[in-house]
Amino acid sequence: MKLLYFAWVRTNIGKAEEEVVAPDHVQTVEDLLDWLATLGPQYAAALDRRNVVKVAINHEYVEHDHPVRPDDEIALFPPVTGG
Amino acid sequence: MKLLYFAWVRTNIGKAEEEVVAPDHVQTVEDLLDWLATLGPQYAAALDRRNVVKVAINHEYVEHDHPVRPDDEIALFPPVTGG
Amino acid sequence: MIKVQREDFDIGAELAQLTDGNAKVGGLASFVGLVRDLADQGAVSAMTLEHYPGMTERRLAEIEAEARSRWPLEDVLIIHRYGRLEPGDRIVLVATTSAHRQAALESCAFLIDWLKTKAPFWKLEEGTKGAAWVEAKESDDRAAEKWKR
Amino acid sequence: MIKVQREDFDIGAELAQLTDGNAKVGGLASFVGLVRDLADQGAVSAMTLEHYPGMTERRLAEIEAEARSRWPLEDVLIIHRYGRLEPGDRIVLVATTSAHRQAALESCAFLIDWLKTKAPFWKLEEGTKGAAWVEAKESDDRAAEKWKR
Repeated sequence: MKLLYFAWVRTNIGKAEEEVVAPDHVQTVEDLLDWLATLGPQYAAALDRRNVVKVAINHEYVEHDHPVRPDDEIALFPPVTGG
Repeated sequence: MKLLYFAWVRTNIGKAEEEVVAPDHVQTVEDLLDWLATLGPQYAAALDRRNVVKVAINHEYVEHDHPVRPDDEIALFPPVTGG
Repeated sequence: MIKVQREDFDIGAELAQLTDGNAKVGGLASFVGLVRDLADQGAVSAMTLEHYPGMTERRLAEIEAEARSRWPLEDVLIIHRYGRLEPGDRIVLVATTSAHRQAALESCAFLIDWLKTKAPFWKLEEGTKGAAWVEAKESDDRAAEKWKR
Repeated sequence: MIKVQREDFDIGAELAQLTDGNAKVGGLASFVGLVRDLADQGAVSAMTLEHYPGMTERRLAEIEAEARSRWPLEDVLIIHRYGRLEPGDRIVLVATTSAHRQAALESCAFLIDWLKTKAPFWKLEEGTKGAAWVEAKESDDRAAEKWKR
Protein backbone atom coordinates (compact mmCIF):
# COMPACT_ATOMS: atom_id res chain seq x y z
CA MET A 1 0.00 0.00 0.00
CA LYS A 2 1.01 3.60 -0.58
CA LEU A 3 1.21 5.76 2.53
CA LEU A 4 1.13 9.58 2.46
CA TYR A 5 1.94 11.79 5.44
CA PHE A 6 1.02 15.44 5.89
CA ALA A 7 1.79 18.29 8.31
CA TRP A 8 3.18 17.11 11.68
CA VAL A 9 2.66 13.46 10.80
CA ARG A 10 5.04 14.07 7.88
CA THR A 11 7.57 16.16 9.80
CA ASN A 12 7.66 13.63 12.66
CA ILE A 13 8.09 10.59 10.43
CA GLY A 14 10.55 12.49 8.28
CA LYS A 15 9.16 11.56 4.88
CA ALA A 16 6.15 12.54 2.76
CA GLU A 17 5.31 9.11 1.39
CA GLU A 18 6.40 5.49 1.16
CA GLU A 19 5.33 2.16 -0.23
CA VAL A 20 4.89 -0.48 2.47
CA VAL A 21 3.91 -4.13 2.52
CA ALA A 22 2.05 -4.60 5.78
CA PRO A 23 1.94 -7.97 7.58
CA ASP A 24 -1.16 -10.08 6.97
CA HIS A 25 -2.67 -9.28 10.37
CA VAL A 26 -3.06 -5.61 9.35
CA GLN A 27 -6.72 -5.58 8.35
CA THR A 28 -7.95 -2.15 9.50
CA VAL A 29 -6.67 1.40 9.85
CA GLU A 30 -6.27 0.73 13.58
CA ASP A 31 -4.07 -2.32 12.82
CA LEU A 32 -2.03 -0.25 10.39
CA LEU A 33 -1.40 2.51 12.94
CA ASP A 34 -0.42 -0.09 15.59
CA TRP A 35 2.04 -1.69 13.20
CA LEU A 36 3.50 1.62 11.97
CA ALA A 37 4.10 2.73 15.56
CA THR A 38 6.51 -0.23 15.96
CA LEU A 39 8.67 0.81 13.01
CA GLY A 40 10.73 3.30 14.98
CA PRO A 41 10.62 6.18 17.47
CA GLN A 42 9.78 8.74 14.78
CA TYR A 43 6.68 6.70 13.83
CA ALA A 44 5.74 6.25 17.48
CA ALA A 45 6.03 10.02 18.00
CA ALA A 46 3.98 10.82 14.90
CA LEU A 47 1.21 8.46 15.98
CA ASP A 48 1.34 9.23 19.69
CA ARG A 49 -1.89 11.28 19.65
CA ARG A 50 -3.63 8.40 17.94
CA ASN A 51 -7.20 9.64 18.26
CA VAL A 52 -6.27 12.93 16.64
CA VAL A 53 -4.78 11.36 13.49
CA LYS A 54 -7.16 11.63 10.52
CA VAL A 55 -7.14 9.03 7.79
CA ALA A 56 -8.15 9.16 4.13
CA ILE A 57 -8.19 6.13 1.87
CA ASN A 58 -8.16 6.90 -1.83
CA HIS A 59 -9.07 10.54 -1.04
CA GLU A 60 -12.09 9.66 1.17
CA TYR A 61 -12.17 10.23 4.91
CA VAL A 62 -12.49 6.95 6.86
CA GLU A 63 -12.77 6.00 10.52
CA HIS A 64 -10.08 3.97 12.29
CA ASP A 65 -12.11 0.76 12.02
CA HIS A 66 -12.16 0.93 8.22
CA PRO A 67 -10.53 -2.00 6.37
CA VAL A 68 -7.28 -1.43 4.47
CA ARG A 69 -6.20 -3.22 1.30
CA PRO A 70 -2.79 -3.70 -0.36
CA ASP A 71 -3.58 -1.41 -3.31
CA ASP A 72 -4.96 1.47 -1.20
CA GLU A 73 -3.52 4.97 -1.10
CA ILE A 74 -3.71 5.79 2.60
CA ALA A 75 -3.04 9.29 3.93
CA LEU A 76 -2.39 10.11 7.60
CA PHE A 77 -2.61 13.68 8.82
CA PRO A 78 -3.68 16.00 11.66
CA PRO A 79 -7.06 17.77 11.72
CA VAL A 80 -7.15 20.21 8.82
CA THR A 81 -6.48 23.93 9.33
CA GLY A 82 -7.09 25.55 5.95
CA GLY A 83 -9.41 28.35 4.99
CA MET B 1 -44.26 72.36 8.73
CA LYS B 2 -42.47 70.93 5.73
CA LEU B 3 -43.96 67.75 4.30
CA LEU B 4 -42.06 65.33 2.04
CA TYR B 5 -43.68 62.50 0.10
CA PHE B 6 -41.96 59.47 -1.40
CA ALA B 7 -42.79 56.55 -3.72
CA TRP B 8 -46.56 55.94 -4.06
CA VAL B 9 -47.41 58.55 -1.45
CA ARG B 10 -45.68 61.05 -3.72
CA THR B 11 -47.18 59.77 -6.99
CA ASN B 12 -50.68 59.69 -5.50
CA ILE B 13 -50.53 63.17 -4.01
CA GLY B 14 -48.83 64.46 -7.14
CA LYS B 15 -46.05 66.42 -5.51
CA ALA B 16 -42.77 65.68 -3.74
CA GLU B 17 -42.99 68.29 -1.00
CA GLU B 18 -44.95 71.22 0.32
CA GLU B 19 -45.04 73.68 3.18
CA VAL B 20 -48.26 73.53 5.19
CA VAL B 21 -49.69 75.31 8.17
CA ALA B 22 -51.80 72.76 9.99
CA PRO B 23 -54.78 73.76 12.15
CA ASP B 24 -54.16 73.99 15.88
CA HIS B 25 -55.90 70.68 16.62
CA VAL B 26 -53.20 68.81 14.68
CA GLN B 27 -51.03 67.65 17.56
CA THR B 28 -49.83 64.19 16.45
CA VAL B 29 -48.91 62.33 13.29
CA GLU B 30 -52.35 60.70 13.41
CA ASP B 31 -54.02 64.12 13.53
CA LEU B 32 -51.87 65.26 10.61
CA LEU B 33 -52.82 62.26 8.46
CA ASP B 34 -56.52 62.78 9.29
CA TRP B 35 -56.31 66.42 8.30
CA LEU B 36 -54.29 65.78 5.09
CA ALA B 37 -56.86 63.17 3.97
CA THR B 38 -59.48 65.97 3.89
CA LEU B 39 -57.44 68.12 1.51
CA GLY B 40 -58.60 66.32 -1.63
CA PRO B 41 -59.16 62.93 -3.26
CA GLN B 42 -55.49 62.52 -4.17
CA TYR B 43 -54.53 62.91 -0.48
CA ALA B 44 -57.30 60.54 0.57
CA ALA B 45 -56.05 57.97 -1.94
CA ALA B 46 -52.41 58.36 -0.83
CA LEU B 47 -53.37 57.87 2.82
CA ASP B 48 -56.00 55.19 2.28
CA ARG B 49 -53.77 52.40 3.58
CA ARG B 50 -53.15 54.42 6.69
CA ASN B 51 -51.47 51.73 8.78
CA VAL B 52 -48.96 51.08 6.02
CA VAL B 53 -47.76 54.68 5.76
CA LYS B 54 -44.40 55.18 7.46
CA VAL B 55 -43.47 58.51 8.99
CA ALA B 56 -40.12 60.17 9.68
CA ILE B 57 -39.76 63.44 11.54
CA ASN B 58 -36.46 65.21 11.02
CA HIS B 59 -35.01 61.99 9.52
CA GLU B 60 -36.05 59.77 12.47
CA TYR B 61 -38.73 57.10 12.23
CA VAL B 62 -41.69 57.83 14.50
CA GLU B 63 -44.98 56.09 15.34
CA HIS B 64 -48.35 57.59 14.46
CA ASP B 65 -48.90 58.82 18.02
CA HIS B 66 -45.77 60.98 17.91
CA PRO B 67 -46.32 64.74 18.38
CA VAL B 68 -45.77 67.10 15.44
CA ARG B 69 -44.49 70.67 15.63
CA PRO B 70 -44.70 73.61 13.21
CA ASP B 71 -40.96 73.57 12.39
CA ASP B 72 -40.74 69.79 11.76
CA GLU B 73 -39.70 68.20 8.48
CA ILE B 74 -42.19 65.35 8.18
CA ALA B 75 -41.82 62.62 5.53
CA LEU B 76 -44.59 60.20 4.56
CA PHE B 77 -43.76 57.07 2.59
CA PRO B 78 -44.51 53.37 2.07
CA PRO B 79 -42.44 50.59 3.67
CA VAL B 80 -38.93 50.76 2.24
CA THR B 81 -37.81 48.42 -0.55
CA GLY B 82 -34.12 49.13 -1.12
CA GLY B 83 -31.14 46.81 -0.98
CA MET C 1 -18.02 54.22 5.36
CA ILE C 2 -21.29 55.15 3.67
CA LYS C 3 -21.69 56.06 0.02
CA VAL C 4 -25.03 56.92 -1.60
CA GLN C 5 -24.46 57.49 -5.28
CA ARG C 6 -25.93 57.37 -8.75
CA GLU C 7 -22.76 55.90 -10.31
CA ASP C 8 -21.78 52.25 -10.49
CA PHE C 9 -18.99 50.97 -8.22
CA ASP C 10 -15.97 48.73 -8.81
CA ILE C 11 -16.31 45.77 -6.42
CA GLY C 12 -12.63 44.82 -6.60
CA ALA C 13 -11.39 48.35 -5.95
CA GLU C 14 -13.86 48.93 -3.11
CA LEU C 15 -13.01 45.66 -1.35
CA ALA C 16 -9.27 46.19 -1.84
CA GLN C 17 -9.53 49.45 0.11
CA LEU C 18 -10.92 47.53 3.09
CA THR C 19 -7.98 45.13 3.33
CA ASP C 20 -4.94 46.81 1.79
CA GLY C 21 -2.43 47.81 4.41
CA ASN C 22 -4.42 46.41 7.34
CA ALA C 23 -2.91 43.04 8.26
CA LYS C 24 -5.23 42.81 11.27
CA VAL C 25 -7.94 41.66 8.85
CA GLY C 26 -8.43 37.89 8.82
CA GLY C 27 -11.77 37.87 7.02
CA LEU C 28 -13.62 40.02 4.50
CA ALA C 29 -17.30 39.30 3.91
CA SER C 30 -19.32 41.07 1.25
CA PHE C 31 -22.72 41.06 -0.37
CA VAL C 32 -23.71 42.64 -3.67
CA GLY C 33 -27.34 43.05 -4.69
CA LEU C 34 -28.11 43.22 -8.41
CA VAL C 35 -31.15 43.96 -10.58
CA ARG C 36 -32.60 40.64 -11.71
CA ASP C 37 -34.11 40.20 -15.13
CA LEU C 38 -37.64 38.93 -14.59
CA ALA C 39 -38.76 39.61 -18.15
CA ASP C 40 -40.15 36.08 -18.46
CA GLN C 41 -42.51 36.89 -15.58
CA GLY C 42 -43.71 40.03 -17.37
CA ALA C 43 -41.78 42.03 -14.84
CA VAL C 44 -38.59 44.01 -14.65
CA SER C 45 -37.06 45.44 -17.74
CA ALA C 46 -35.60 48.22 -15.57
CA MET C 47 -36.18 49.98 -12.25
CA THR C 48 -35.74 53.37 -10.69
CA LEU C 49 -34.53 53.70 -7.12
CA GLU C 50 -35.83 56.70 -5.21
CA HIS C 51 -34.46 57.68 -1.80
CA TYR C 52 -34.67 60.35 0.88
CA PRO C 53 -31.41 62.32 0.70
CA GLY C 54 -30.19 63.22 4.16
CA MET C 55 -32.24 60.61 5.97
CA THR C 56 -30.67 57.82 3.89
CA GLU C 57 -27.15 58.73 4.97
CA ARG C 58 -28.21 59.06 8.61
CA ARG C 59 -29.99 55.72 8.73
CA LEU C 60 -27.10 53.94 6.98
CA ALA C 61 -24.59 55.49 9.39
CA GLU C 62 -26.78 54.26 12.24
CA ILE C 63 -26.82 50.74 10.79
CA GLU C 64 -23.04 50.82 10.44
CA ALA C 65 -22.68 51.97 14.06
CA GLU C 66 -25.01 49.19 15.23
CA ALA C 67 -22.88 46.58 13.41
CA ARG C 68 -19.70 47.97 14.95
CA SER C 69 -21.27 47.82 18.41
CA ARG C 70 -22.24 44.15 17.98
CA TRP C 71 -19.09 42.73 16.35
CA PRO C 72 -15.36 43.51 16.58
CA LEU C 73 -14.97 44.97 13.09
CA GLU C 74 -11.97 46.51 11.41
CA ASP C 75 -14.04 48.26 8.76
CA VAL C 76 -17.54 48.59 7.32
CA LEU C 77 -18.54 49.72 3.83
CA ILE C 78 -22.04 50.36 2.53
CA ILE C 79 -22.59 51.63 -1.02
CA HIS C 80 -26.16 52.09 -2.25
CA ARG C 81 -27.08 53.42 -5.67
CA TYR C 82 -30.16 55.39 -6.71
CA GLY C 83 -31.62 56.38 -10.08
CA ARG C 84 -32.43 54.19 -13.07
CA LEU C 85 -30.93 50.69 -13.14
CA GLU C 86 -31.20 47.88 -15.65
CA PRO C 87 -31.04 44.09 -15.25
CA GLY C 88 -27.56 42.99 -14.27
CA ASP C 89 -26.75 46.39 -12.73
CA ARG C 90 -25.32 46.48 -9.21
CA ILE C 91 -27.62 48.12 -6.62
CA VAL C 92 -25.86 47.75 -3.29
CA LEU C 93 -22.60 46.59 -1.76
CA VAL C 94 -22.11 45.84 1.92
CA ALA C 95 -18.78 44.61 3.21
CA THR C 96 -17.17 44.08 6.59
CA THR C 97 -13.69 43.13 7.73
CA SER C 98 -12.66 41.60 11.02
CA ALA C 99 -9.89 39.57 12.59
CA HIS C 100 -12.41 36.71 12.73
CA ARG C 101 -14.52 35.22 9.98
CA GLN C 102 -17.75 34.74 11.93
CA ALA C 103 -17.78 38.42 12.90
CA ALA C 104 -17.32 39.41 9.25
CA LEU C 105 -19.92 36.95 7.93
CA GLU C 106 -22.58 37.67 10.54
CA SER C 107 -22.21 41.45 10.42
CA CYS C 108 -22.40 41.42 6.61
CA ALA C 109 -25.69 39.49 6.72
CA PHE C 110 -26.94 41.82 9.46
CA LEU C 111 -26.13 44.95 7.43
CA ILE C 112 -28.06 43.89 4.35
CA ASP C 113 -31.01 42.56 6.38
CA TRP C 114 -31.32 45.78 8.38
CA LEU C 115 -30.70 48.03 5.41
CA LYS C 116 -33.56 46.32 3.56
CA THR C 117 -36.09 47.31 6.22
CA LYS C 118 -34.64 50.59 7.54
CA ALA C 119 -32.93 52.58 4.77
CA PRO C 120 -35.38 54.90 2.95
CA PHE C 121 -35.16 53.55 -0.61
CA TRP C 122 -38.07 52.64 -2.88
CA LYS C 123 -38.02 50.68 -6.12
CA LEU C 124 -40.24 51.54 -9.07
CA GLU C 125 -40.21 48.62 -11.51
CA GLU C 126 -40.81 49.12 -15.20
CA GLY C 127 -42.49 46.02 -16.56
CA THR C 128 -44.30 45.08 -19.71
CA LYS C 129 -47.54 46.28 -18.08
CA GLY C 130 -46.19 49.66 -17.00
CA ALA C 131 -44.46 50.91 -13.88
CA ALA C 132 -45.28 49.68 -10.37
CA TRP C 133 -43.88 50.37 -6.90
CA VAL C 134 -42.34 47.24 -5.41
CA GLU C 135 -44.22 45.99 -2.34
CA ALA C 136 -42.24 45.39 0.85
CA LYS C 137 -41.74 41.68 1.54
CA GLU C 138 -42.69 39.95 4.73
CA SER C 139 -39.62 37.75 4.32
CA ASP C 140 -37.48 40.88 4.62
CA ASP C 141 -39.24 41.82 7.85
CA ARG C 142 -38.62 38.35 9.22
CA ALA C 143 -34.95 38.49 8.18
CA ALA C 144 -34.53 41.79 10.05
CA GLU C 145 -36.52 40.49 13.01
CA LYS C 146 -34.00 37.75 13.72
CA TRP C 147 -31.34 40.38 14.55
CA LYS C 148 -33.60 42.13 17.11
CA ARG C 149 -32.26 42.29 20.64
CA MET D 1 -15.87 26.08 -9.84
CA ILE D 2 -12.84 24.97 -7.84
CA LYS D 3 -9.34 26.42 -8.12
CA VAL D 4 -6.40 25.27 -6.00
CA GLN D 5 -3.41 27.40 -6.84
CA ARG D 6 -0.15 28.87 -5.64
CA GLU D 7 -0.79 32.27 -7.28
CA ASP D 8 -2.77 35.16 -5.84
CA PHE D 9 -6.23 35.94 -7.26
CA ASP D 10 -7.98 39.15 -8.29
CA ILE D 11 -11.16 39.42 -6.20
CA GLY D 12 -12.86 41.88 -8.53
CA ALA D 13 -12.16 39.85 -11.67
CA GLU D 14 -13.21 36.58 -10.04
CA LEU D 15 -16.48 37.99 -8.70
CA ALA D 16 -17.24 39.74 -11.99
CA GLN D 17 -17.15 36.37 -13.75
CA LEU D 18 -19.91 35.11 -11.45
CA THR D 19 -22.33 37.88 -12.32
CA ASP D 20 -21.45 39.21 -15.77
CA GLY D 21 -24.00 38.18 -18.34
CA ASN D 22 -26.23 36.33 -15.87
CA ALA D 23 -29.14 38.62 -15.02
CA LYS D 24 -30.80 35.84 -13.00
CA VAL D 25 -28.40 36.75 -10.19
CA GLY D 26 -30.01 38.92 -7.50
CA GLY D 27 -27.31 38.44 -4.86
CA LEU D 28 -23.60 37.72 -4.73
CA ALA D 29 -22.08 36.78 -1.36
CA SER D 30 -18.38 36.31 -0.87
CA PHE D 31 -15.81 35.68 1.82
CA VAL D 32 -12.06 36.21 1.60
CA GLY D 33 -9.69 34.84 4.24
CA LEU D 34 -6.37 36.61 4.70
CA VAL D 35 -3.15 36.02 6.64
CA ARG D 36 -3.31 38.10 9.78
CA ASP D 37 -0.21 39.73 11.25
CA LEU D 38 0.07 38.53 14.82
CA ALA D 39 3.64 39.75 15.26
CA ASP D 40 2.72 41.48 18.51
CA GLN D 41 1.71 38.09 19.93
CA GLY D 42 5.07 36.60 18.92
CA ALA D 43 3.28 34.73 16.19
CA VAL D 44 2.88 34.89 12.46
CA SER D 45 5.47 36.60 10.37
CA ALA D 46 4.52 34.21 7.53
CA MET D 47 2.94 30.82 6.95
CA THR D 48 3.15 27.92 4.56
CA LEU D 49 0.01 26.11 3.44
CA GLU D 50 0.42 22.43 2.66
CA HIS D 51 -2.33 20.41 1.02
CA TYR D 52 -3.09 16.96 -0.41
CA PRO D 53 -3.25 17.37 -4.19
CA GLY D 54 -6.02 15.28 -5.67
CA MET D 55 -7.95 14.88 -2.44
CA THR D 56 -8.21 18.66 -2.02
CA GLU D 57 -9.96 19.12 -5.36
CA ARG D 58 -12.29 16.18 -4.68
CA ARG D 59 -13.32 17.39 -1.24
CA LEU D 60 -13.86 20.95 -2.46
CA ALA D 61 -15.98 19.70 -5.37
CA GLU D 62 -18.01 17.70 -2.84
CA ILE D 63 -18.51 20.79 -0.68
CA GLU D 64 -19.64 22.76 -3.76
CA ALA D 65 -22.09 20.00 -4.69
CA GLU D 66 -23.47 19.94 -1.14
CA ALA D 67 -24.06 23.71 -1.25
CA ARG D 68 -25.82 23.43 -4.61
CA SER D 69 -28.07 20.67 -3.24
CA ARG D 70 -29.10 22.79 -0.25
CA TRP D 71 -29.66 26.19 -1.89
CA PRO D 72 -30.87 27.34 -5.32
CA LEU D 73 -27.55 28.72 -6.55
CA GLU D 74 -26.61 30.19 -9.89
CA ASP D 75 -22.89 29.69 -9.36
CA VAL D 76 -20.26 28.69 -6.79
CA LEU D 77 -16.59 29.62 -6.72
CA ILE D 78 -13.93 28.34 -4.34
CA ILE D 79 -10.30 29.43 -4.72
CA HIS D 80 -7.76 28.20 -2.18
CA ARG D 81 -4.06 28.96 -2.30
CA TYR D 82 -1.15 26.89 -1.04
CA GLY D 83 2.55 27.61 -0.54
CA ARG D 84 4.19 30.41 1.42
CA LEU D 85 2.03 33.39 2.34
CA GLU D 86 2.77 36.58 4.24
CA PRO D 87 0.59 38.82 6.44
CA GLY D 88 -2.03 40.58 4.34
CA ASP D 89 -1.93 37.89 1.64
CA ARG D 90 -5.22 36.36 0.49
CA ILE D 91 -5.63 32.66 1.34
CA VAL D 92 -9.10 31.71 0.21
CA LEU D 93 -12.12 33.08 -1.66
CA VAL D 94 -15.57 31.54 -1.55
CA ALA D 95 -18.44 33.13 -3.44
CA THR D 96 -21.98 32.18 -4.35
CA THR D 97 -24.65 33.74 -6.52
CA SER D 98 -28.39 33.21 -6.38
CA ALA D 99 -31.64 34.86 -7.33
CA HIS D 100 -32.18 35.39 -3.58
CA ARG D 101 -29.91 37.00 -1.03
CA GLN D 102 -30.48 34.58 1.86
CA ALA D 103 -29.47 31.64 -0.35
CA ALA D 104 -26.27 33.45 -1.36
CA LEU D 105 -25.42 34.58 2.18
CA GLU D 106 -26.14 31.26 3.88
CA SER D 107 -24.39 29.11 1.29
CA CYS D 108 -21.31 31.35 1.41
CA ALA D 109 -21.07 30.94 5.20
CA PHE D 110 -21.68 27.20 4.81
CA LEU D 111 -18.87 26.83 2.24
CA ILE D 112 -16.20 28.46 4.38
CA ASP D 113 -17.34 26.66 7.56
CA TRP D 114 -17.27 23.25 5.87
CA LEU D 115 -14.08 23.93 3.97
CA LYS D 116 -12.34 24.77 7.27
CA THR D 117 -13.03 21.32 8.70
CA LYS D 118 -13.06 19.14 5.57
CA ALA D 119 -10.55 20.37 2.97
CA PRO D 120 -7.08 18.85 3.49
CA PHE D 121 -4.99 21.96 4.09
CA TRP D 122 -2.54 22.53 6.94
CA LYS D 123 -0.91 25.76 8.06
CA LEU D 124 2.68 25.95 9.26
CA GLU D 125 3.21 29.29 10.99
CA GLU D 126 6.61 30.94 11.14
CA GLY D 127 6.84 32.91 14.34
CA THR D 128 9.55 34.57 16.34
CA LYS D 129 10.07 31.27 18.20
CA GLY D 130 10.31 29.12 15.07
CA ALA D 131 7.79 27.26 12.96
CA ALA D 132 4.72 25.52 14.40
CA TRP D 133 1.77 23.66 12.89
CA VAL D 134 -1.50 25.45 13.58
CA GLU D 135 -3.82 23.51 15.85
CA ALA D 136 -7.38 22.88 14.70
CA LYS D 137 -9.88 25.06 16.55
CA GLU D 138 -12.90 23.78 18.42
CA SER D 139 -14.76 26.90 17.30
CA ASP D 140 -14.32 25.74 13.69
CA ASP D 141 -15.78 22.33 14.56
CA ARG D 142 -18.76 24.01 16.18
CA ALA D 143 -19.23 26.29 13.17
CA ALA D 144 -19.31 23.26 10.85
CA GLU D 145 -21.54 21.34 13.26
CA LYS D 146 -24.37 23.86 12.93
CA TRP D 147 -24.76 22.93 9.23
CA LYS D 148 -25.13 19.21 9.99
CA ARG D 149 -28.35 17.61 8.90
